[in-house]
Order: sequence, then C-alpha cells, then structure tokens
Amino acid sequence: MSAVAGSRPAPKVFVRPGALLPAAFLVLLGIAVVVPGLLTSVDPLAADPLNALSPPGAAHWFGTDHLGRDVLARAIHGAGHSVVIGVAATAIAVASGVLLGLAAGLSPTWLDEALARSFDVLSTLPELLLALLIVAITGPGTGNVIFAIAVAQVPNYARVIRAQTFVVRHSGYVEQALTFGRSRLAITAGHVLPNVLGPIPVLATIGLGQAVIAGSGLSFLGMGPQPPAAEWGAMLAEARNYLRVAWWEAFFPGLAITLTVVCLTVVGRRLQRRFEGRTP
Amino acid sequence: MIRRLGAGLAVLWAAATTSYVALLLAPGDTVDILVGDGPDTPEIRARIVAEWGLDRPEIVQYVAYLWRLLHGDLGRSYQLQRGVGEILATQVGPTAQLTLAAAAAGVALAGIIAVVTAGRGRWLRGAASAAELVSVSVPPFLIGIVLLSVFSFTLGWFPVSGAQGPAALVLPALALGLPIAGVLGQVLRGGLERALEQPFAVTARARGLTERALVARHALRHALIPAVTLAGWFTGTLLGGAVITEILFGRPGLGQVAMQAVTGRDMPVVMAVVLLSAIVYVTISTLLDLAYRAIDPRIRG
Amino acid sequence: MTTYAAPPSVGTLVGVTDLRVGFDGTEVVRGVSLSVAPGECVAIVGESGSGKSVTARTLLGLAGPRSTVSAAEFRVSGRDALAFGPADWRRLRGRFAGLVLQDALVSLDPLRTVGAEIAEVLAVHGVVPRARRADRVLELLEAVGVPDPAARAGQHPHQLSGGLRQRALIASAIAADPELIIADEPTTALDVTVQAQILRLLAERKAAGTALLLISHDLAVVASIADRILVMKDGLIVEEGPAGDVLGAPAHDYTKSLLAAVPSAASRGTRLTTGAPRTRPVPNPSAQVLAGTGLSRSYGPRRVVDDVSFALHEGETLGVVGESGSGKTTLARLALGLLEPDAGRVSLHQRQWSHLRERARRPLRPRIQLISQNPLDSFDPRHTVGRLVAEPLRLPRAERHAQVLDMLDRVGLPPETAARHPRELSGGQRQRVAIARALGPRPDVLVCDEPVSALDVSIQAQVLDLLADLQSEYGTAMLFISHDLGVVHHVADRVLVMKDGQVVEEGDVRAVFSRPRDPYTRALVASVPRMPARTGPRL
Amino acid sequence: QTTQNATLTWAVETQPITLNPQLWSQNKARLLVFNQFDALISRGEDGSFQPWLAKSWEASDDGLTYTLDLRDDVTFHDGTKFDAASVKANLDQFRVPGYNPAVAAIQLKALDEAEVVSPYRLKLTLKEPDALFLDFLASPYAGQVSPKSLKSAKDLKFGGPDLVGTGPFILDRFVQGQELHYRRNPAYQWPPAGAAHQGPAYLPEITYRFLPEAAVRVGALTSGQVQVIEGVPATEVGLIKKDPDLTLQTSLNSGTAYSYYFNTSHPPFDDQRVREAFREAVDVDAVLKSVYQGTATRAWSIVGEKSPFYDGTLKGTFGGDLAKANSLLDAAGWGQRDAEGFRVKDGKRLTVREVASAPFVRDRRDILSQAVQAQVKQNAGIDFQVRIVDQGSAQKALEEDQYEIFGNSRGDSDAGAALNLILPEKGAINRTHFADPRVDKWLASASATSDQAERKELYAKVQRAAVTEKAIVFPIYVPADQVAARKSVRGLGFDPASGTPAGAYDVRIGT
Ligand SMILES: Nc1ncnc2c1ncn2[C@@H]1O[C@H](COP(=O)(O)OP(=O)(O)OP(=O)(O)O)[C@@H](O)[C@H]1O
Ligand SMILES: Nc1ncnc2c1ncn2[C@@H]1O[C@H](COP(=O)(O)OP(=O)(O)OP(=O)(O)O)[C@@H](O)[C@H]1O
Ligand SMILES: [Mg+2]
Ligand SMILES: [Mg+2]
Ligand code: NI
Repeated sequence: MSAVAGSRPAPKVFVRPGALLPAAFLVLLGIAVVVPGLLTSVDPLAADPLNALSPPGAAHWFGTDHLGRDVLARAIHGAGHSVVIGVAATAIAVASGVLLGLAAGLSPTWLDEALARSFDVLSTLPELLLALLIVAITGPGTGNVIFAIAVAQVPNYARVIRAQTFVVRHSGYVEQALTFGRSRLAITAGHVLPNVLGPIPVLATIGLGQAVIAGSGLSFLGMGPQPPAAEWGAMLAEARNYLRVAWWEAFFPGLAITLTVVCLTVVGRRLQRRFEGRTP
Repeated sequence: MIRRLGAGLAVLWAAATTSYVALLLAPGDTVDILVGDGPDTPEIRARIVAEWGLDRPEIVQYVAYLWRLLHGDLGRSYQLQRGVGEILATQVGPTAQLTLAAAAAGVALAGIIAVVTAGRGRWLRGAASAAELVSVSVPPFLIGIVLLSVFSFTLGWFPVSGAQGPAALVLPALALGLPIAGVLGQVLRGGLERALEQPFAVTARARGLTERALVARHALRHALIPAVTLAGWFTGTLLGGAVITEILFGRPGLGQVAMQAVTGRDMPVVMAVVLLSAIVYVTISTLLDLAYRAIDPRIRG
Repeated sequence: MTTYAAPPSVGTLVGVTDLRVGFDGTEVVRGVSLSVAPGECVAIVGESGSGKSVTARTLLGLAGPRSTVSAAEFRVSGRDALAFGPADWRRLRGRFAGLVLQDALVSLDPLRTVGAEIAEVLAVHGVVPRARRADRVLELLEAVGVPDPAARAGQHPHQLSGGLRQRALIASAIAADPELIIADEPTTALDVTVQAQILRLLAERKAAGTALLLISHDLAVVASIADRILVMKDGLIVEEGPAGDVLGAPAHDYTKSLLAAVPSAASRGTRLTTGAPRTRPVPNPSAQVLAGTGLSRSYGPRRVVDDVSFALHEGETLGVVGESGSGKTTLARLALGLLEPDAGRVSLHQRQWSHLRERARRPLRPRIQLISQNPLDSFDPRHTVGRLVAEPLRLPRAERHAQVLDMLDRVGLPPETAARHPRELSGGQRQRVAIARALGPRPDVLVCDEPVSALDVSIQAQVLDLLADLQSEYGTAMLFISHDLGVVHHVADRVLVMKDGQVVEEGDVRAVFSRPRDPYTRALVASVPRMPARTGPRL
Repeated sequence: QTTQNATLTWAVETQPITLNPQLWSQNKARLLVFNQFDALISRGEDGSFQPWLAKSWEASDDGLTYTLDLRDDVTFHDGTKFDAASVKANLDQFRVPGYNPAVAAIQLKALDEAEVVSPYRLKLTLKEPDALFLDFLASPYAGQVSPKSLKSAKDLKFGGPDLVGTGPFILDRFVQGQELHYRRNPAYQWPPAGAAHQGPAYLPEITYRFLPEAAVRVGALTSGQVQVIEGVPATEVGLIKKDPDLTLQTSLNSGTAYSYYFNTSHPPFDDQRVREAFREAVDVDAVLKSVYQGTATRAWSIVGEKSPFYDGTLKGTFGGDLAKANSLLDAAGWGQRDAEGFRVKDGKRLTVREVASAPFVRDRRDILSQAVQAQVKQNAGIDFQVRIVDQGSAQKALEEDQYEIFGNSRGDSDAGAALNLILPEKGAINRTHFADPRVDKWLASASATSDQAERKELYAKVQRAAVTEKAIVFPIYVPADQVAARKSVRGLGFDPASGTPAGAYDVRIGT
C-alpha cells in the first residue's frame, strides 16, 4: 500500500536542426583554436597602414582595423586567445573546485566549515574585482588572466561539489557499497567521485562561456593579453575608438564573443536536460 | 545570529588580510609608485620612504594597518593624495545609486518577462528565452557601447554621462541591469514553470483559481526561492560590472576608483575597496538569509 | 475485454462516454465510460499507470498541458463539458466538485499556511463572507478531525504529519460543499491506522450525501466503501459492477489475478502468482545467525530504537512491522553494522558484529546483505545492471561475468539485461536486480527493508514468490521489514511489532495477528481494511 | 554679440591627481590650474616673459638676484591681500620636507632665499645662475596660493575648494570621478599681459566633466551635452571638421617630441648600427598616417618644433630607408634569420623590449608601438616587444635594465629643462645610459646663461649629437593638443608656454 513509482521512459536523443547549429559553430571554433590556418591564411598581425579601416569587401571580408590588419584573420586567431583563456581558466577552476569541494564534503565538520568559510572569503570579492586585483598584482598577460579568472570561479565549483558530495555520501548506493565490504577509499574513488562529477559538464560549459566574457572584460580594461595579440576583448577595446568610422572593427569580435557564449550555453543546457533526464 | 555576525567578522578579517598579503607579493615596490613618472633621485626616494613609514618591517605595517582599520581609519591614498575614507565616502553614493537602479531595472524586467511568458505559447517563450540568452552572452561593455551609440549619440534621448539626475542613470543602469535581467528572467521563468507543474498548483486549479491568481498567490513565491539564492551572485556582478560601466559612462563611483587604484597599485584604496565589498557581501548575504527564511517556512526550523 | 458503454443518465453528476486522453500522441486513456450519480460512491481500481489519475483529472478539465481529450459524450453537472471554456471549468472546480490529488504530501503549497489554502476555496467561490472565512476554516478542520484546528490552521504543511496533511487537503476539497468529491489514492502514503481514519472520514461525507469518486490501487481499501467498482487496465475499463459482485465473483481474468495476488494470512504457504503450494524452508532454531540484544540508538535527544532484542535463525524469516517512523529502518541499519548502537550489541553467527572495527567487519560483510525499498536509490546511477550485480562478488573477472548471468537467470531476467541501466527497467525488474545482487555473495542473512512497498500487487506477488523460492533454495535467513501486515503475514515465521522504537509484541506470526495481546497491535490489526466475505478477513 | 550668462561644460580626459598648483604634475591639468590661480609672470606667443602678478622684474648681471615688483591691487578669493609676504610664504612652502621633493630638488635647487623688501617688492637670491628660473616663475608651481589657506586647507596635498588663489575663477565644487565646477571671480582685474580682454571672465560658471572614454567625449560633444572637449581622438578629427556645428583647433605642445630612447648599455643597442637600422626600418609617415589619421606632426629632433630651441637642420636626416636598415643589420652581424623571419645572432633573436607603465600611456601610443612593431618585423626582422604594465612592474624593469626602448615625451615649457633630465650622464631620467662629456658641458653652459641666442646654439649642438651623431634617440612625433567645440564657443586658445589648452578666462559663448 505505497506510492507506486512509475518508470520513466528512457530519454530519446533528438537531433533537431536547431541543435546542430550551435554544435557546428563550436566545431568551427575548435578548428579556429587548434588550426586557425585552416580557416584563413592571412597573418593576423600583418599591418598594412595604408589600408587601415577599410570596410568589409572582397579583399577583406570583415574589413581591416586601425592598423590595416585583417579583422577576419584576427577574429579567427582571436579564438585561440579568448577560448584558450576560457578553457584553461575553467579547467583550473574545475580541477581545484572539485578537489576542494570533495575535500570539504568528506572532511570532519570543523575542517569542512573552515573550507566553506574560505570559499566565502573568495566570493566576497566580485569576480571582476578579484581578477583585477590579481592581474594588478601579477601584471597583465594571458597566464595571469587565466589564473585570475580561475581563482574567481573556484568557489562556484567547490560549493556545488561540496553539496553534491554530501548528497552522494548519504545516498543509498554508497551505503549499499559499504555492505559489500568495500573499503572507504574504493567507495570514494568508485562511487563518490564519479557521481559528484555529474553536474560538472553542464556547469563547466556554461562557466566556460562566462569565463570567456570575464576574460574579454579584463582585456577590455587593458589587463589581458598584450598587443598586438588578437584577443576578442582586446580587439573590442581598441575598436571602441573607431565606432563611428569603422563599426566592423568592433562588430565582429563582439559577435564572436556573443556567439561563442550563446552556443556554449545552449549546448550546456542541452547537456543539462539530458543529465537531468537520466537521474530521476 | 551571533554566530553569523562572528562568521561575518571573520570573513572581513580574512578578506583584509588576504588582500594585504596579496599586495605585498606584488612586484615592484611602493616607493616606485609614489615616485611615479617624475624625476627619481635617491634623496627623493628617501624622503618618500620616511614620509609613508615604509621603512618599518612588514609585520609592523600590517598590525598598524589593522589597528587603524579598527579605528575606522582607512589610511591615505598614494595616488590621489587624500584620505581613503574621504574618497570612498564621495564614491559610495553614485555607485549605490547605479547598482540599485540596475538591480531594480533587472528585477523589474525579469519579473515582467517571466510572469508574462511563463507557461505561454512556444513562440513567446522562445523569444523571451532567446532575448535572455543574448543578454547574458553579450559582454557587458558591448551592451554599454551599443546603448550609448544608439540612445545618446544618435537619438540624444539620454545624457552621455555624469551623475546628474535620473536621466543620466537610465543607460548605465540598463547596461548593468540587462545581463542580470537575463539570468534572473531565466531563473524566475524556470521556477514559475516548475511551480505551475507541481501537485499543489494542480490542487489550486482544482479549487477554481485562475491562472493569474495561481501565479500571483502560489507560483511566484516558489520562483523567488532560487532567485534569492542567486542574489549573492548578483551582488558580485553588480559591483564588478560597476567597474566597466562607470569607466564607460564616465560616472564617478567605486568601480572607477577601484580600477584606478588597482592599475596604480594604490594599496590603501585597493584594500579599502576590498573591505567595502566584503562588507557589502556579508551584509547582503545575511539579509538574504533572513529573506529566505521569510519566504520559505520550511527552513525556519 | 468488455467496454462499458451505457450512456450517462440525466441525473448523473458526471458522465462520460468513450473518453480518450493522449499525451504527445500516445493515448493513455483509451475509451473509458463512467458515470457518478448523486450520493453514490464509485471506485476505480487498477495497477499503476493504468490511467486512473488521468481519468480523474480529466473529469475536472485538468488533464494538463500537452494533453488531447476527446469523448463521445461528456456531461458535468448536467451541462455539456465538451463545450466548456476555461471560465466554465473554473466555476465548477472546487464548487461543484472537490479534488483530492494523489500526492497528498505535496498537494498543499509548502510556502502557505494550511488555513490559507483552505480559505482560498472559500474566497474564490465567495461561499462565505470574508469576515466569516477564518471561522469556517476552523469548522472545516474540525469536521475532518484535525485536533486543535486553531493552531493547525496557522501552520505550514511541513509541520503536519502525513495524515493531518491529507485531512487538510480533504478539508479544502469539501470547503465549498461540493456535490462530488474526487479522491485520488487518498490513503496511499499513510499508515494503516491513519488510513482507516481517512476512510471513515470519507464514509461520513458519503453518508452526508456527497457523491464520491474514489481511486485506489488497493482493492481492500475500496471494498469497504464503494457502491460500484470499475477495474481499469491499460487505459480501459475491463470490469465494472457493484462492489460485492466484482470482489466476490470477479468475471474478468485480470480482476481475478489481482485478487489472488494480494498477500495475506490465507496465502501463506502458497505461491501468490499461481496459487500453488510452496515449500517453506524449515527454520533451524539451534543455529542462530543474527541476534540483537538490548539495542538502542538515538538521534539527538530522540530514542529511535529503544532496547530492542531479536534473534534470527537459519532459514527463518523474521518480520518487523510498525508504522512510519517507528524505527524499522534504523533497526535494519543496526543489524547491518552500518550504524553503531548506543547500547546493546549485534552478533553475527554468535560472534561480535556491531562493535568490530570496520576493517575487521569488511571480510564478514558478504554474509549479510540488504535489499532496500527504493532499489533505484541503491544503484549507482552510472552503472549497468551487470556491473551492479558484479560489485559484491569477489571472484576473478571471468567467473564474475558467468556468475552475474547466472544470478540474472535465477531472478528471471534475460542476459541482455546486464547491459542495461536500471533506470530503463520497470519497478519489478529493478527489484529483481536488487535481489540478484544481494544474493550473489550467498549471504546467510538477507535484510529486506520494505522490498515490495513500491510495487503493484501483481508485481509484488512475483517478487515475493521469487524471494521465497530463492530463500528455500539457499536456506537464507531473512529480516523482513514491512508496514504491510498482509505481506508480513504471508512471508514471516515470527514477527516483531514496533512502536516508537520499542518492540511491543513478538511471537509467531499467526498467533500475534490472530490473537494480538498488546493494545497497539490490536489497533493495528483492526485498522487493516478487509475484503468482503468471499475470502474472509485478509491478513 | 555675447551671451553673458551662458554657462559652459567642458569635457576633459583626465581627472587631475591634485588641484594644488604647487604639487602640479600633469600638463593636462594646466588649464585647470590657471583658472583658479595666477602665476607671477606669463609667457607670450614668442616665448618671451611678460608681466602678470609681478608688474616687472629685474635680474642682476651675475644672474644671482631677481627683484620682483608686484601688483598691489590683487586679492585672494578668501579676501586676503596678495603681497610680497604671500609670495615668500608660497616659496617657503616648497622647503617643507616631503611637501614636493621633486621641485625642491630641481626647479628650486638654485634658490637661496626670498626677502621682502617692501610690501610689494621681493628680492630673490640664487646660489648659482639658473636660466630656467623665470620659467619656474611662469609655471603652475608659481601659481599663488593664499598663505592663509595653505595653513588651513583640510587637505593641502590635494587642494580643492578650500585652497584658494587669485585666479579668474573660484573652484566651488569638486566631485571625485565626475566634475569640477567653477564660478566667476567678479573682482578679477589682473589678467596676464597676453590676455584678450580685461576685467572679470566672461562665463559666470564653468563645469569640467571628466570623461576618460574618447568615444564618449566626442559623443557628448556632437549630441550637444558638452560644448567643449579636449583630447580629440585622431579618428574623429575628420568627422568633426566636416560637422558645420563644430570647430577644431590644434596646437603643437612645447617640450620634447615623443621619441623612442635607445638603451645603449647593453646589446643590441650598444651598437650604433642597430640603433640606426631600427630608425631606418620604420616608415614613420605611414605609421603616423595610420595611427593618427594624418593629424600628427612628424618629429625630427628630441626638441619639439614648437620650442624656440628646435634645430630645423635635423629634418629629413633619418628614417624609412629599408635597404639601409637591412645592410646595417647585416653589417652588425645580425645576418641570419630564424623560422619566424626574425634576425638572429649567436642563436639569439634580435629582440628589443619596450616597457611602459599603463597609467602613463596616452595619445594611443600603445597603438603607435604596435604599428612600429609590425613595421620593424616586416621590414627588418626585428622582434619588437611591447609590454604595458603597472607602474610597479615598469619601474622594476627600468631599474633592472630590462628594456631596450623607452618611449617618452615631456611637456616642459622650456625644452632645456627636459634635456637636463634626459641627456646628462647623471640625468634623473637618463634611460639611454648615454654619456658624453661634451653634451654635459653644453647643457650646463646653456643653463647658466639667459641669453636666448646663445642657448639656442648650444641646444642645437646637443640635438645634433643625440640625434645624428650618436643616434641614441628616435624622434617620432610632436605631441599636439586638439580642442573641439560647438561653433558658438569663442575665445578658446592654447597656453603659449606649453601648447596645451588654455584656461577659460577668455572663453565666451556668442555668435
Ligand atoms: N502529464 C502527463 N504527460 C505525459 N504522460 C502522462 C501524464 N500524466 C500521466 N501520463 C501517463 O499516463 C499514464 C497513466 O497515468 P496515470 O497517472 O493516470 O496512472 P495511474 O493509473 O494513476 O497510476 P498510479 O497508480 O501510479 O497513480 C502513465 O503511463 C503516465 O506515464
Ligand atoms: N540520520 C537520521 N538523523 C536524524 N533522525 C533520523 C535519522 N534517520 C532516522 N531518523 C529518525 O528516526 C525515526 C525512525 O526512523 P526509521 O527510518 O527507522 O523509521 P521507519 O520505521 O523505517 O519508518 P518508515 O516506515 O517511514 O520507513 C524517524 O522519526 C526519523 O525521522
Ligand atoms: Mg495515479
Ligand atoms: Mg523505513
Ligand atoms: Ni501499499
């Protein structure tokens, strides 16, 4: 005489055309990061002062910037900087977030409490301000920006992992594994860790988008990769002075950032739906 | 409550100390900053060191720093030649105005969009969701630039800058508030839709409630819970975003001061800003806890 | 298969012919006809997913988003419901018919007070003036038997027990004095004693002249109160008739199997699915495998298990019954060595068990295994069935695989199941996987914590038969926990009755249930709903 | 026709670090200083010194005493009288330890003492002759501050409304990060000799709004929200010129040209051929055209064209000869190239680094560096790395000799002052590590004489030595200031001493 759990049909994976576009863009982005040469043969740093600020046309599809560099080539090569910053920062943040979160979730109460407070301290500073502070200390540059964004994002992941660890630690299957006579270490490695990682793909995909935005924000403030590196945020920062004469110089890097983040978020949400679909 | 206060103070102390240590680790030294672009001779340096007390051991400087903090003395800015407290006092107002206006704009926009579109037709929801997605995906400074170009330079509806009057607040508040509206809109709509599917919502319908009454009386409060948990994030986004917005719109405020201080490594100002934002964060998260309790009786214990 | 298709007569409150409801193109209600006359109690019974709830909700226009509803004729309150707009439906809901939803525990808004929820109906339909509303809410709470209504009205649902919540929900359903109450599984999540109270409450409303449409998966529950019973399967009504006829002389095979599958005193010693007799392992009273003496355990100030002793012998099944919160699961965890007792000790094979270090306990763990109520929760969501079943096995890789297939075969699952994920299986299949996994290491003791509570009667019957078969094959001793007295009566040799962490009565199952000595046991036994005379009291 | 009561809003790029004239350090703040304060003397268009608060002055033949006759009709904004005692108080303030160590150590190095001879006559005694002393008296440092407010000001180092002067405007509001607001000083009767009118200023009020974003400044001007802007970005110059509602005025700055100084203390720039090759590898005209849209004036010497000491003969002596650049580098042993096309020698790439401190990068010099970077890479295989870092890191790099190029321009009203800092072996900002006894001697003699013709000749020798003979410097452009305004704004001008925008004394709104 108890509630009857209806079994849910297994989620089907639909391939809708709308789902394909973001994925296709991300693939293109991946190519731009790894082998930008496939997409353009133009040197993103080659300045041609005499052809500066020429509008989009046959010679330069996206026009040229204030130093006569090809905006398309710079946008493509910019992926390398912007996306790598995002990916590296997210990777570092995820790795340390998982480690810290897991440690907190499995620790005795006092240590857990201390770790949780330290996440608090990190989050008391707005992300951008913290990144600014770190960059101000370490100096501008790609590596430092990555580090800064990573540090700022660690608490996000650590908190989720910590909460997730609590849940998994008290779940039926961990208890069950105990009755099989498995050791704590084996259970942590075999059940807890893999299961707390569940939300990470989703969080990381969406976090990646936010890291790209944060990176471009820092670049915009002049704290990012140094000139002449093509980085979308830095390109935008330079281009803002030419808005009235050359909209294309700002438009394309802006579009690149926006599309990247939109596509990452869309894919992240789709992952999330699939993820949620499979854990009732 | 006492425990929360204690934890809050501990967080503040940790924030102050962390930033102090972090700045000590920075390259170059304070004297360089004070010398600046000007002529640089050993005599000038010696005078500066003496004047700022930089010849004392670091630990002494740190203790002195904490001691002064306890007395509400935030020190003197290296760059701006003025008391930090005084600088911040003039800057808190504009930033508070900006962030509150942005928060209000974000919340209002998100609320309206969520209530109007929750559970409605595919197209309406699709459009709202796309708009939200774009608003969180466009870098905030780009939103600012576009708003400025369209509404100020071209249409001339709003002044470009400054902190005069409500009209000057519209564009910066929007620039800062739109990404928030996007996130909040998504969360609220998701919450509303989830609430509207719950058994208690079906029960309420079975009592003869209209959909609108259902949203107003039941669903909205449920949707608020996840939104409230995000508010800490909003605070960070607002304060961080204020840096870019203030610079872009030429508004006075903490963000601008912070940026200036950070690039100039103006230690006292940086630390004061860090401390201030920690205070804001701690205060807001405490308030949120209370709000949370007010909304959700289940956690009142 | 017969389809009942009499046109609703004019006097009916609700009448529908050939009702079809589909979600996203799949029809889940496939031509149901039914009618409810004033003052009548109609019950729909059927297994999970047969479409009972959807039918009930559709009668109030609440089939939900993405649903498509069609009917040959659909009359509500004498009007043509097929032509209703949202406003027409709204005027009827709550006023003409009150709905008590299936998920009683979550059908009240957790953020609002119980009083506000009840008052809402009054406000929407303007049945009592604003000033009188608060009083009326108290009257209603009183009427449904909520003690201290004034205090309860100001509380939130989470502060109320399941029974009180269900009452409050019923109060809100009857607030506007509807002519019809639709109650969807109103007692499902409740303890037997509370269930009996709620059934009494509904019977009172019926006596007061309100018509009832009662939905349940439990035949015994509806037996006591329904005038007519409709048996539903796969979206169709397979049998319909006066309660006595349907239960006493079922015409349809499905109804028959449904009735036969109910475990009870009468079914002891038989296989539930076939009715054939089965052999029970003979307990060996000299070989004690598991024993607890003077066990106590507290959470905070509350003693959840209080001075409990028990002994379990080879081949024996010890049943543990008790209401929710009485400490059954806690006792199981103590027995499994997952929880240290505050006082007392547990011994396994007459050797120290509860006070061992985990390292010393580990090699012994395969001797005692667990089957829990919600198998899905006890499966690592990432693992396949094969991997899950293999986990407790300490065998070389090659043998392990063979053993897994063997165990799956024994629980009646095809070998392909090994590659699937448990979430792709039905509830009964999942419980089979759990059994396969628990029996893999050939334990001496099997602790079953409500192993069939989540299952339909027919599936429950299969699982109980399976457990019994495997037990007699392996001679495993079982600590069998259930809130269902019928189930315990069917499977157990001896029984412990628990209340508030204490054992109030213990003894041979037949003796305890037929001649309960303790007043609590007596109340418990009395609360069990009974089937009509044909099969006698079902315990 | 003049609208007497119209007010004006003027958008400026930088917010001053301090409003105290005695601590002034930014040329961009000059126009603000001279709204509020008057100096003792002023400079005419021809570079000559003219009376201001001092009616006349006389220097002794040995150049060791100056006697100033002051105006007797001047009052400070706080009502106190301006006289010889107040000038002395101002000068003495610089002697307060830690107050302004830089001025005390450089501009006032020679000053021995100030003596009040009579209420309006002051005698200044120097320890040694100083050709730049009059320049000091005409600089913002000599802006006269009420001695009373020097004592009572709440925040002396910052200045602000309670640090008062005698100028045509009274500062009555400062909002950090937002604006400065002045109102007219109705009692003002003592403009400098070169002023276009007499009596109080035309404008009753003026607001200076701080708008650091160039695009925002221009947007504010074109949409009529401000009437004047300074710091017009080169990209907008064309559009502004075309706009019939706007006017644009340009003036070259005085002082030194923006130049790259080569660090000669270590390779590769210890080799003069490499220094010359670097200069030849850049097509400066093309670079300037792309970066400044043709609005920048190419520089040929350290000293800017605006300065009377500019040596015109240097014009056309270097730059843009790619063949020469490459043959010079080949000759210097940098003949090989690596995979990326950069020249290498002994396995080391031909890398030169510029380190700049972010807060001091202005005028799109970061972009200029990028353009030069692209040019030297394409034209000569030189790896030019540009690092724009925070002040601390920049200072550290400079101290540790971790740079090869140092970009700098100075806005000193007397170019000689700048040369004294940059070129002598012990110069305070000698970043080239250049040491030439001849140059040191020429500079010393030029500082000791006040004969302008003689100074010009000496400075010409110095310039030739640095630019052509030793090639330690690569002059690039002469900084200029642009002011754009609505058509109705009249009387905008430039400070003759510095070439930066002048204060608002003569500004009016009319048709
Ligand atoms: N909103 C819905 N969307 C899609 N399918 C639904 C929906 N509601 C019910 N169903 C499906 O309709 C079928 C019948 O559901 P219903 O809830 O009526 O079963 P039931 O007989 O009440 O079962 P139980 O005893 O478990 O309550 C099930 O297969 C269920 O999955
Ligand atoms: N980890 C825990 N912490 C605090 N209290 C607990 C914990 N586990 C159980 N309890 C409390 O102990 C009491 C007994 O719980 P237990 O799960 O043993 O009851 P049960 O008889 O199995 O009930 P049910 O039939 O509902 O499963 C309950 O009131 C429960 O709230
Ligand atoms: Mg149901
Ligand atoms: Mg239990
Ligand atoms: Ni049941």
